[in-house]
Amino acid sequence: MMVNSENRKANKFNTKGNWFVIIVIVSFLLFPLVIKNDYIIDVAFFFGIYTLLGLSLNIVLGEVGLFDLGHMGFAAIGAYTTAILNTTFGIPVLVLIPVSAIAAAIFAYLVCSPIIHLKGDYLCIVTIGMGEIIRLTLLNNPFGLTGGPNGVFGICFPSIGNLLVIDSCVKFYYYIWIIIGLTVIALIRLQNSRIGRAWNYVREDVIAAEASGIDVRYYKLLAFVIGAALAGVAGNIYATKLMIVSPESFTFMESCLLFCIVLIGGMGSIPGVFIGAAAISFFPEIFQAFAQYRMLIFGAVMVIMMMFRPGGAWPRQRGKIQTESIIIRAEKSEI
Amino acid sequence: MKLIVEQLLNGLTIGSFYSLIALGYSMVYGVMKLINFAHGDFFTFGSYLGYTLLVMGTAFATSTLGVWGGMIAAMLVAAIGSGTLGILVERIAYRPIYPTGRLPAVVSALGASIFIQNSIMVIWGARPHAYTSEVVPDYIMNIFGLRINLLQIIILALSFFLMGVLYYVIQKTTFGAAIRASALDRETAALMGINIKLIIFFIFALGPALGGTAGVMVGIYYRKISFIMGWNYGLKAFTATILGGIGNIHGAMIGGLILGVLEMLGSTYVSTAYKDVFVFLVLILVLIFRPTGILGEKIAEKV
Amino acid sequence: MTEKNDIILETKKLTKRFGGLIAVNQFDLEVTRGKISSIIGPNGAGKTTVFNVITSIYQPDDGEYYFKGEKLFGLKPHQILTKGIARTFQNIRLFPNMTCLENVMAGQHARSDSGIWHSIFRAPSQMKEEKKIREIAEMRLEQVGLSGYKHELAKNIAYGSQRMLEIARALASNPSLLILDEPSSGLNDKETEDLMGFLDNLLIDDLTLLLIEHDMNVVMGISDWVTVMDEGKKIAEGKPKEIYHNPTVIEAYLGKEEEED
Amino acid sequence: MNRIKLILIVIVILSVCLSINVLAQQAPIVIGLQTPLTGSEAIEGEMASRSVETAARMVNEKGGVLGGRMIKIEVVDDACQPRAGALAAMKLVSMREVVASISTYGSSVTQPASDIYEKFKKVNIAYGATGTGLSERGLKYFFRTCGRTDTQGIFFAEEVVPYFGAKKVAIMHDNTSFALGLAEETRNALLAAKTADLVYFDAITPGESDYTVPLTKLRETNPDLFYFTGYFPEAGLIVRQARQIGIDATFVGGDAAINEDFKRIAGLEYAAGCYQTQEALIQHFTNPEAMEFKAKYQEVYGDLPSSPWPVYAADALMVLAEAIDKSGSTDSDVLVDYLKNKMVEYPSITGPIGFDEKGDRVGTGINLYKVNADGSDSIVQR
Repeated sequence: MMVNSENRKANKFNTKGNWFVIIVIVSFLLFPLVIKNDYIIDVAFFFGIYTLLGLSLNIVLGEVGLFDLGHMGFAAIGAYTTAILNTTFGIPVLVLIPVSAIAAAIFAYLVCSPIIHLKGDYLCIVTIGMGEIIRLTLLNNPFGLTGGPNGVFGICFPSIGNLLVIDSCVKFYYYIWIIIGLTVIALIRLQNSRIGRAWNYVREDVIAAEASGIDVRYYKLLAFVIGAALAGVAGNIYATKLMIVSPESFTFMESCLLFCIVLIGGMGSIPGVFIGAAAISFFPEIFQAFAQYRMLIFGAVMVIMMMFRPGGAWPRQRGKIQTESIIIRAEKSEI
Repeated sequence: MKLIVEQLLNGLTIGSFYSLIALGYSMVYGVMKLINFAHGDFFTFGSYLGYTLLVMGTAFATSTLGVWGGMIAAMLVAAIGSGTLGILVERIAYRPIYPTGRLPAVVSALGASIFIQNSIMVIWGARPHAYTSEVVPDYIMNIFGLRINLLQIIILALSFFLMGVLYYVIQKTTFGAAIRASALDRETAALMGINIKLIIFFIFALGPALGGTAGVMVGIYYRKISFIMGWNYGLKAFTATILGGIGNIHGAMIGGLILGVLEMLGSTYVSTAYKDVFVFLVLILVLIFRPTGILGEKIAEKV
Repeated sequence: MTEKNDIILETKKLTKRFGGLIAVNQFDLEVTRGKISSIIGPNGAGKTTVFNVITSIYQPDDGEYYFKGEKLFGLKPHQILTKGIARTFQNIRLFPNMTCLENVMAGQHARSDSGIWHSIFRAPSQMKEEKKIREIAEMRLEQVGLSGYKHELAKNIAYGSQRMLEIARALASNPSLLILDEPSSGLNDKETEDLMGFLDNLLIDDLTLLLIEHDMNVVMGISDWVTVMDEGKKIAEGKPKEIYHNPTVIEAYLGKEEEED
Repeated sequence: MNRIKLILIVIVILSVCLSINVLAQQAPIVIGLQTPLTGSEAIEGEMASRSVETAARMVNEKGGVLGGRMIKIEVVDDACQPRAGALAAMKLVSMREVVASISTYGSSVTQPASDIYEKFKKVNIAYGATGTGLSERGLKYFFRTCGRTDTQGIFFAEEVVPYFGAKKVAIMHDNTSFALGLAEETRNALLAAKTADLVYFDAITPGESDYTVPLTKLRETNPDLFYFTGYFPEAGLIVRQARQIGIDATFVGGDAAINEDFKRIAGLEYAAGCYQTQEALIQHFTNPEAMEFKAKYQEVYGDLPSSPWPVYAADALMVLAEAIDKSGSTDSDVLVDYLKNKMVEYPSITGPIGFDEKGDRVGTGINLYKVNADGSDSIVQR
């Protein structure tokens, strides 16, 4: 009896949540059909890029609490991997998505393993340094690979043979939002697994986590590796959309903006990332009307947002919803 | 030999600018545990204030006060202006936020930084400005075959003097002891009757004031100032702070000087283009082996 | 004395220095399986340091220690838990922004092994494992009497409950040795009494307990064996009654405490 | 509660986007200007928008185009960033009333933007993008009123070096797209022409204050001629610091290096006697169009653009207005045909303008300028 009523409550809660999710998904799907303005669709596409990058940083910063202010560096690795392999060997960019992810992940593993023991702000400056090292190296055109300040251009559109070529704004919009949809499902599942919990334990209290049998070093590295892989995917899409990659897309300022996305939304909160990314990508466009005042207003808005919602616009809700739903699904699958 | 001496001197000069800015980062971090990303922009603001007084008000400043008096007046104005701005930013952008944790304050600090930087652009215009030669003349001397700018020596001496004064205040006076106590444990310090509000006021006035002074020095020495330079200097000074060990005063001073010299060595002996790569690599290597910086104390976490 | 194979944990000449200070000096300890052992001593005697060495948070400068006859050396703290040693902390260390249930589920982490891909694709084995983790956690919460709070954030429950939650988390890893660091600190007399009763009951599950206390009256009632530490050294050991009347202990330990007052 | 708020926020954001877009129908002819108004190159954007506004006034005061329709400028900020540039281009092509675009400053920003204009068939004229590769991609709608870096490189190697009789040349750039391009083209031209030895070729980092270390290295190579291809803020510092550490080689700047700000930063005592390879500085034009432009610009803003690029943006507007007026159409294909085939030596602000098949400007002359002791410039070699 007890269990039943609990389940029912959880179900009720879930249906309410589900309705909201369905509305969001439908509005995202219908958006380009209703708004037939390529500029707005492109703004929504770059909102998607920031969402994907925000989700990837959210793993490192939000879930594990590691200060990473060089995250754009990982995206740069992914973008340049795609650009170089596509332009020199003509490998299709869709094939290069996993390649970019793996390249960024391997890079993150190699760079982060010696520094993963650093605490808080010390880790922060090391990630800043890492991001700057990547950017400066790309700028200096090592081995004639990266094209220096000009970057690499002539990257192809994503395509499956001649069946489907993603070349218009609308197609790019669906392309990125479908990838985000899949990513969100995977990330929610990770959040509700022992891995997601282990990340949170590390964020909450490192020593208690270790004493509870959590391999802190492993989980910190895992977060960096997965975060970097996801950023690498975002870099790939970014490169194919702009058809050019150049170092000024991966500056320290961009990494700072990603940091803000996670904090504006709320640490470790997936819906929060959407809100943060929306703020970061829409505000500068809305403020276009103010010409050279636009970044000034943007800065002020950032301060004001933190004044009113210091914990983030949509902090992660803990409690029944996630644990209950798992058990219900587990029971269903057993039946 | 001549080359090395010249480069060391240049490295120390730029390093002393980093140190002065780094002190602001370090003091604020020590007490508030907050990375004040807007700090580099206080530096730019000071530089522009000094420019306004010296260049736009040349008739007044240099004629009534003389060349040297004008420069000192510019530094004072910059220090007071940046200090005031620092207090304002603390009141508006940080104070309402830091009770809820240090991370939201980072976003607020970034927002403040973007705001100040773009305000400077709107007020003074986007084009870079220059401290003109009427107000900051060169005095080039020839010592043992070395060409040395007198201004460089004076700037070095002045920044060492400022650092010395700050060191004395923090390490030897009762007020300094109060600051250090607040840095160790803010709650306990407050219970012991230390006026935390006064301390915060002081560090948010003094840090930017030092930064603003450094801004004028940069203008006097290099002449060119631009509204985005705070970002670059701020990042370097933050690196210096961490390199020395954040939260302690001598760490910031030493860190800045080491960073300045490293930059010069890197660009002389490694590569000009890869200079910053070299600097960050050294920083990372130092942190791998000394996780809390060169002079940082080992943090033994209480279990 | 008990037989050798009944010793679950043994330290030999354990030494730990911090700079010039010798926190633990040539410390020998034997913990008997299935009993409650206690280390007592005044504040600063080095009790917590012994625990931190045993749980690998610190590496010892000298000496060695054995668990179930196996020498433990150079392990990471998280590996200690998999060996079967769980612990609590003197100043409670929970995961404050997570629910009580999630806190207790931490204990089962090392006893499960689903990887990323299993979690992303919700493999049946992973679902089954999640269910098991949750059931064990709920069982342990029930055991400490906190099932009503399972969806509350850990930071929002009462101090006494937080201490019990920490014990539940340690128990959730099904340890064979549970180390409790001053479990009664901050609790009132009633809570302390309840706690001691609870600990006594735990022995039914083939569990060994090792306690730290600085207030010797608390542990006298339930301890089977008491070791007294002062200034990093063992000064006495024996049954509670013997310790209670041991003149060295009274002089070195109680005498000191009166001085402090 | 949170969700309701969120939905409200989304609605507000969307409606703002829409309302910006659905501007009232304009009777004037709208021409887009994509330019950096914020960020590190904000100064160029500020001057470009002023220059284009000035040129628009020139056209409008003569009665506009197509029988009295006024020219209106729609300015969009691209912050000198490829991503923001792509968005800015999208914003302009999505505005139906915008018939053509002046876009933009910086080759790496122009690249993705011009791809977008090409896709949506909008004429786009770059005014500060000299990268050689830009016009080699077979784009139909891409034009530029500025020159290409390779012509300047050849001019340096074949004209400037013999003029000074230099034997050893040092080239320094700042690793930006433009400066590196010019430096590399110059190196290639120098190697081909074999007029002098290249003793130094290296980059500095822009935005810093202290360049004594690379300059000390340069001093050790003892060049006669020192060519800096970067921008004026660094050029000013470099000349001053070079002279202070005892480099007395003749300093020649690329066409972004020397302007009024350069003279203020370096100080006139060091700036005097420096040279510059320059396409066209507005100060030196005396043709009626340029005189009118200068007068109108000074009337409103008090000074003159301190770099050559903004004037090319004004040129672009003049060219577009002429093409619209003469062809009688705002259709992109008609405009392309007019610009490429029918426009010959149209007298614009920086002299006669025409375009070749690739969209490059025909007939840009490069000059060698000298900074005189009183701060004025004079042409010493054409």
